[in-house]
This record gives sequence, structure tokens and C-alpha cells, in this order.
Amino acid sequence: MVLNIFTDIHNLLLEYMSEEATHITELILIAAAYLGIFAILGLLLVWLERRVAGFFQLRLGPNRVGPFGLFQTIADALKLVSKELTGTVKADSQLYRIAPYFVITTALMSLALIPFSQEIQAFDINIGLFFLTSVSSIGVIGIFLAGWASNNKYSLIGGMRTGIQMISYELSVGMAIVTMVVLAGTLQISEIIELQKDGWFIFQGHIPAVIAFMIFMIAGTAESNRVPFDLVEAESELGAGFHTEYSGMNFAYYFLAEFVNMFIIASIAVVLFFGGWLSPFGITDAIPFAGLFWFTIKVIGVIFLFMWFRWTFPRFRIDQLLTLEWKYLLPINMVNIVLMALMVWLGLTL
Amino acid sequence: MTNTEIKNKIEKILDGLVFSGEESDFLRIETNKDKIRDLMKKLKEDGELSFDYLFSLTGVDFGEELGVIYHLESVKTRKLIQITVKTKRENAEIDTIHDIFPAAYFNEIEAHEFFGIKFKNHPDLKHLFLPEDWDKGYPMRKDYTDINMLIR
Amino acid sequence: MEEFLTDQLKTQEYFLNMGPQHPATHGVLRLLLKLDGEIIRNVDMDLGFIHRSIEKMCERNTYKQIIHLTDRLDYLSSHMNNEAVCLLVEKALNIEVSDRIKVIRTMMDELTRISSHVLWWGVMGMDIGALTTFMYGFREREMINDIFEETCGARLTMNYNVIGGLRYDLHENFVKRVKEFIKHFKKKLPEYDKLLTNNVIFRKRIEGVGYISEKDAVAYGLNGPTARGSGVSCDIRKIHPYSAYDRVDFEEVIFTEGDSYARYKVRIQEMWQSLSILEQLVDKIPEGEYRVKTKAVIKLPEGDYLQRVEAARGDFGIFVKSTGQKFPYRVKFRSPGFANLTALNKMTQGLKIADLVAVLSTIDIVVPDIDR
Amino acid sequence: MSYFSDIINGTKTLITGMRITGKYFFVNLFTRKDVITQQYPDNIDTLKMFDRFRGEITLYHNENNEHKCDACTLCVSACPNGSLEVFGDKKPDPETGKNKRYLVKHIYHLEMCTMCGLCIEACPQDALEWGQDYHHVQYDRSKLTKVLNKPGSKLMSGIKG
Repeated sequence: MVLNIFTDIHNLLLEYMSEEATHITELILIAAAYLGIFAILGLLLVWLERRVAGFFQLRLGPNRVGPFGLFQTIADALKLVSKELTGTVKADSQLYRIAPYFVITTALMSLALIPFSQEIQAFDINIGLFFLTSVSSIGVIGIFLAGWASNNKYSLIGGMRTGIQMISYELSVGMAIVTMVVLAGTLQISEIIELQKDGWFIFQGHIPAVIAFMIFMIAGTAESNRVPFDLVEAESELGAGFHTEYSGMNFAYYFLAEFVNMFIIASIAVVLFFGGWLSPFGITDAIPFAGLFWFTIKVIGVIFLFMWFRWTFPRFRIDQLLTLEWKYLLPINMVNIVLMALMVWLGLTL
Repeated sequence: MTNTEIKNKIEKILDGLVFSGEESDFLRIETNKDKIRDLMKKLKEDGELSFDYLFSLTGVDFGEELGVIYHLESVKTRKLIQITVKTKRENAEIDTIHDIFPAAYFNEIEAHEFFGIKFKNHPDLKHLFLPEDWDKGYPMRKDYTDINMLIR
Repeated sequence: MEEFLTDQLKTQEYFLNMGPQHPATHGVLRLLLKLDGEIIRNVDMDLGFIHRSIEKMCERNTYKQIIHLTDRLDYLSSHMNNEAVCLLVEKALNIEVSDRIKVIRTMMDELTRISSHVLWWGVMGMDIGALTTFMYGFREREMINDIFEETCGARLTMNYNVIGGLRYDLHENFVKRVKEFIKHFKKKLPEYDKLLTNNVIFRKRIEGVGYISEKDAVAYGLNGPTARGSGVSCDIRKIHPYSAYDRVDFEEVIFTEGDSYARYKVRIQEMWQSLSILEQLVDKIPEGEYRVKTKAVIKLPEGDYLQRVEAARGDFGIFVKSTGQKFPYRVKFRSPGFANLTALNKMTQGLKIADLVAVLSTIDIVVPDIDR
Repeated sequence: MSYFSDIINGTKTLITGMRITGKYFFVNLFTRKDVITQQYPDNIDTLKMFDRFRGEITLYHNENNEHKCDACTLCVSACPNGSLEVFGDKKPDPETGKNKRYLVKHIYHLEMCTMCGLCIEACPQDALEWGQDYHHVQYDRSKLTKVLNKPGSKLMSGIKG
């Protein structure tokens, strides 16, 4: 059966090499697979974004290259690969070149924890959510470095804005997650999903969970630097913000990482609130890999919400961004945690 | 308020002005360049006239002389007057009025750039429209020639 | 602690070069910002990146030939600019035009105003970060452009006015299309409010930003919707009515707050007013000739002439000094955008970079108009 | 209390905005009804410009390859940009024997033309008219200089030279 595909590969490899070599080969295979997922995911999401943006804006979006314009982003990627890598003369060249890798590495690391279905999860660590939040905050350093190393004032302003934004919104994301962890009682992603078999957490934890979801969505938008929190790029103010001086593939790394980050945020939301790969009412639980379908559907739903935000709202100003976080989201979040704790203590959850 | 009334009022404020065009739609005043600051200040501050809106500042090459034509309007009465100041062609210099009418600031730069009229006490007569290293004279003057100009 | 910070933490003001290639400067305007962190200390501007010296070009052109050059000034209110030249010459030569011409000119003016404001609205949203508004604005603009193209033959540089009337008679579809547009726009304009005006983020971004007092507005020579947002009554259509503005019923939109939001509201309300003017006129276009015969060679008598019209951006003035030749001796275009831009430094003191973008778009500059 | 009402009212305005864009999204997703853009090179065959569209200046030729231009050069003097050049010559008229002007070359510099239409207005014979062609893209600037009179064309009868 399909289920055995992983064991089959494992046995096949064992036939040819020793156990340790097999282990390393498998790691490499998984890494390669995830790199592939990263690229395909990024390209697909870029395509989706442009298509969705088109419909929002009374246009069609890319529809020339391939069916429904699906290959448009691949063509764009090819163009970017073939482009010259430019940079400023006075740039701090080492940091300048390293910076994009911070962003993609962390995005890839987070991707390992995403449970695409019951079977497909590369790294099911018992402190999963904790690991996710900590890793995703490293990515900021890449943006920060890019802003600093480019030796461009626009980049620098963009970079500084990221610093402010991330310090603030990491808190909200973290606390929204903590709220749900209080409900779940575990940090391991697979367990969290298992716990939702009786009902998704957004229903189990009713009001506090809904509030946590809203806060998570707002803070998550900020985390992935999307409108209305795209001050880091803010094309009407800073040109292109932190990646002004990046071209070709270096730029593409940032571009793809941004979309993969959005996917990761959406996945966390799906895991925490909508039961991950679980099907509604367990209708397809018996079919293997059906989780993948449900997971994708849910993630695309959440991503669509992100896109809807992006193509509707204007951008915040930097001080309003901070006001929103420190005066609104954070206090509400704290009260919300207490509420959730009370609910769990009193057994009011569904 | 008719143009004649305006004329009478202005005559009371300051003498030595040349008036014309009372019967047309706006009054024309010609004045000496020494008096321009005085006149502008008084026109602006006079309660009844209150010509407080600098509509435009136009540099003109009169041939023999260079000059500036100011159009002042009163927001209260919506009357417009035209004030002409002339200065000689060499070392053309007129007092700035940008401290009286902030609107004049960039217009004076423009007039300096295109006609070479120096505005005394203007803080920054830079190149605004022309390139920063422009040294080919003053393009809006009538005697300016350039091979790139399309002559008909 | 405070002293320690100021001693140890040395901050430095720095310059940021905004433009000439920058998405927020609406063309090729270059702003030199002196910044303290994100806070603006001074805004200096450098113009002339598309300076074509249209004023000098006019000195070698006949009055008929000047008209099409004014299209290229403020290309979003090209019809008003054309009209200014035509009115100036018609007034100087005492050419009386028929009612039909006047009404058609007025209608075209208002259509141009709507199309300009609609574009401004779209771009304003884009500057603030709401990218979708741009396309919604263009949807309406396209309809108006089609009306223009059908009647005038061009979408942007219409060049429809000629001295003594109009180039062509109205196209037979004109009335039908304008009615369609009015119906369509009446449905869409409330949508603008729902999408952007009432949006809490948008309101927070522009309320109280870029304040300029009524006194300063007059002193800096502000005009048009920008000045009317500060409470200055300066609508040329009311003060010196031209064409058919004396026979239509409309209000001069004035808000007294003086901030960006007031300027925004003025433009939105002006669209409603323009719509009402169109409604009043669309059924009452009088019959008559569309063009008065004029001399082949037009010579203005010696003297100074001034004509002002209310363009979409404000008080567009054209000053002509004639020596009796067939060429004008000196032509000055008093551009509304240039006057409005001079107050930018005043408006943006102590604001942030993001606010500068918002203020710049509520001033609604068109760089060719400023550079001339 | 305004703290909470601010949040609620703010959220309401955001949702109103999302309703507007969402409406367009779903209409376009399923029906493409509100799509306002044109699929340009695809519709090149069906795209018809309005009759008055000012694409370029053309010299009217009838079916017998005759035009109305008698090379009076009024259009040249009307043009503000010098984008027209007319070369005429004189030859004796076979009927009257008098010298009569005729057109040799009517040169039109499209790259300098601002489509002001003054030449068309100036023409006493109505020989010039607007062309509706809008596709003027060329790789070479010199290709924009056009000769308006077709080869072998001659003056329409009935036009005085």
C-alpha cells in the first residue's frame, strides 16, 4: 500500500548500504524533498497571490504561461536565476551575501515541523510549537542584516522597522500560541492534532479561542510582513525596503521565504485552531494521505484570508503599529490567557 | 470694490505709483523697485484691501529691461491687481518678498533661474528646474539662443 | 538618565534622497529629506526633471498652437487647461460663444474633474498601501476616457477646445454614455467610502496629518481642493464664473480642519458636486453651433491678459503679455500644483516618512504641471 | 469604554471593506463579470478605435489613387512642431497651359507629431484626415518618417492647383 512507501524506501536503501549510511542518505533525501517542497510551495503561493490579487483588482492575473498561468512564476524564477547579482560598492559584502540564507534556512527549518498529513512530518519534536516560534524569530536577523549590510538608507530604515515590528509581534504570536497550549496541555504538534479529534480547538475553546485566533491572525500577518504590516517593504515609502539592493536569486530567496513564512503561519493557525490534517467529523480518517488534502484546503483557506487582508487594507504607520500591539493586542492577549486558563480549570471547554 | 476705489486706496498708502487699466478686469500698477517691499507689505497688511494672496510671480524680459510681474489677490474681496517692477538688464536685482508672501519663495528661484533676476536677501537662489551645473545663461530671456531650439 | 542618554547616545540627522525615481513621488519629483530617525525635519525639493520650457515654446507659437501644449501641463485636467487659453483669447477678442459651447465645455470640465479625482483616489489608496483602490479608480476613469475618446478623439490629451468653440460637435452617443456613467458612478462612489474612507487604518493614517492653517494656506498660495481643506474659499467656478458655471447649482466644498483628511473629504465631495452638475446639464444641452468662425491669424491687442479656471488641482492661471503680434510675448502658466507643493515643507514638519507620502498624495501633485 | 467601542467599530469598518473586495473577488472568480482589463494582443482583431480617434495623419486617397493635396503648404505652417514637410513642383497644365502646382512628396514625421490636428483644420481642400491606426511601434526611428502620398497617386480632378 501507499502507506508502506517510506518503509519500502528504507528497506531498499538497507539492501545496498550500511545502517548509518542509510540513515544519512535518508536525511539527505528528506532535505532534498523539503527543498523541493519549499521551492514549489513558494512558486505556487506566488502564483496564487497574483491570481487572487487579479480577481480582487478586477483583472485576471497571470494567465498566459501554462494552464491558468501556472508556469508564470516558474518563468519568473528562471528570469531571476539568470539575472546578474548586483550590490552596492560600500556594502558589507559578507553580511550582504549571508543575509538571505538566514531567512530561507529558518523558513526551511520551520517547514520540517509542519504536519502535512498524519504520515508526512519530518520532525515531530515534543517541544514543537516552542521550536517553531523560536526558529521563526531567527529569520528576522536575515532581514535586519540585509537592511544593515546593503548600505542603503531605505534598506536601513526597512531593517530598523523590522526590528521594532518583530520584537513587538513575536509577543502576540507567542502569547496566542500559549493560550492554545493552555487548552491543549502539550507542545507536540502531532499530539495537539490528535487532541482535536473530538472537535477543533476553535470550537473547544470557544470565546477565548476565537479571540486567540483573531490575535494570531493579526500578529501572524505582521510576522510575515504582509499588508497592513508591510512597513518593512512599504513600496510607496521605501521603494522596496530591506531588499532594495538585492537582485536576481538573492532577491528571490527573500521573495520565496516571505511566501513560505506565510504558509508556515497559516499552518500553525490550522494546527492550533482547525485541527491540522483532521477531516471534519472524521469522514476520511481511514484513507491514508487524505490528511494532506484537508490540510491543504485549510491552509489555503487561511492564506486566502491573509491575501484578502492584503488586497483590502491600507498600511499602518510605524507608531500605530506599536500602538496596536502594546495597547490593544498584548493586554487583550493577557486577559485572554487568564480566561482560557480559567476555562480549562473549570472544565468549561467542549 | 471697483478698480478705481482700489486705486484711490492704494494711492493713499503709497505715492509714486503708476496706475493703468482701471476699466479692465484688473488694476495694473507699475512701481519702482525700491518701493516693492514697502508696497507689498502695506498691501498685505491693509485691513480693507488685504491683498494677501500671491497669485503668481512672473519674470518678464521687457527687452530693454527685465522685470517681475506680481499678481496679488485679496481672499476677502477677490479683487486682483497686477504689479510690475522693472530693473535694468545688467546685474538685475529686486528685493525679495518671500518673507511677506511665502508663496514667492520658489517662484523667485524660478524667475532667477530663467531670467537672471537676482532677488536680494533670498536665502537660496539655487537651480530648481535647470540642472545643477547649468552655466549657459538664462534661457527665458529673449536674447538667449541655443542650437537645440527649434527656430521657425 | 536623560542627560546620560543625550551624552552617550549620539544621534545624527541624515539626508534621504526621495526620488526622482520613487513610487510615491508621482513621477519625477525629487525630495531631499532631512531626517531624524523617521521624523522629518526638513523637506527640500528639486524639480525640473521633465521641464520642457513650455512657456518659452509658447513664445514661438501662435495662439492656436499654444492650446495643445497646455494639454501637456497638467495632463489630468487637460480640458480645463485648453479652456483657459480659449477663454483668454475669446475674452481678449470679444468672441461670443454660443450656449451650446459653454454647456459642453462645462460638462467636459466636470467629467475631467471626476476622472482626475478618481485617479487621485486610486493613487492615494496606493500610497497609503491599499493597492486595490487603484484599479477601482481606473474602472471609472476608463468609462470617462471612453466618453472623451468617442467625442474628442483622444483619452488624455484631448485638445477639444479651439478658439471660438469646440473642435467637433458632440458625438451622438455622448448623452447616453454620460447618463450611463452617472448611474454607474452613483453606485460606486459610496463603495469608495466603504472601502477606504471609513477604514479605520486609513483614517488613523491621515487624520490630523499634514495640518496647515487657513492663514498659512493663503500665505503659501495654496489653491484648489488643497486650500479648501483648510477652509479657504477659492473656487474659481464660484468667484469668477466662466462657461456655464453661473447657471448650474453646486456648492463649493469647504472643510476647515486643514489636515489630510479634510483635503481627502473635499475631493470626495467634489466628485458628488461634479456629478450633480453633470446631472443638471446632461438633459439640457442647448442646440446651436459648436464653433464660431474666427480669423485665420489671431492677434491679441497689446496688453496683459489673465485667465483663471478651476482645474482639477486648483486655480490654473494663464498670463499672456502681448505686443500685438501673432505670437505672445510672454506666457506664464500659473500652475496650481507648484503653489501647493511649496507648502509641503510646512505641512510635514515633524511627521514621519509614511506621513510625507500621505500628505504628498493629498496635495495631489502632477509633476508635468509643476515642471512645465 | 471607548477602548472597546473603538475596537468594535474599527473591526466593523475593516469587515465592511473586506466585504467590498470580497464581493468583487467571488464575482470575478466565478463569472469574470467585473474584469475591466482587456486582453490586449488577443483582441487585436476585434479592437476597433472610435471614428474620431487621433492615431496618425493620413492623406485621403480615393479608389483611383487620387488625393486632394495641391501642395499649398498651409499645413506645414500650421504645424507647431515641424512634423510635416511638403515638396511641390510646378508644371504646365495640359488644359489651360498655365503653370500648376502639384505634390511631389508629403512627408510626415510621426515621431514629432503631437496630434494637435491643426494641419487638418488648416487644409483648405480637406486633403488630410485622421487615421485610426494606433500601432506605431518601430525599432528604428527613421521608420516613423512616412510619405503620405501613395506612389503614383495624382491630384483629384476639380481641385484647383
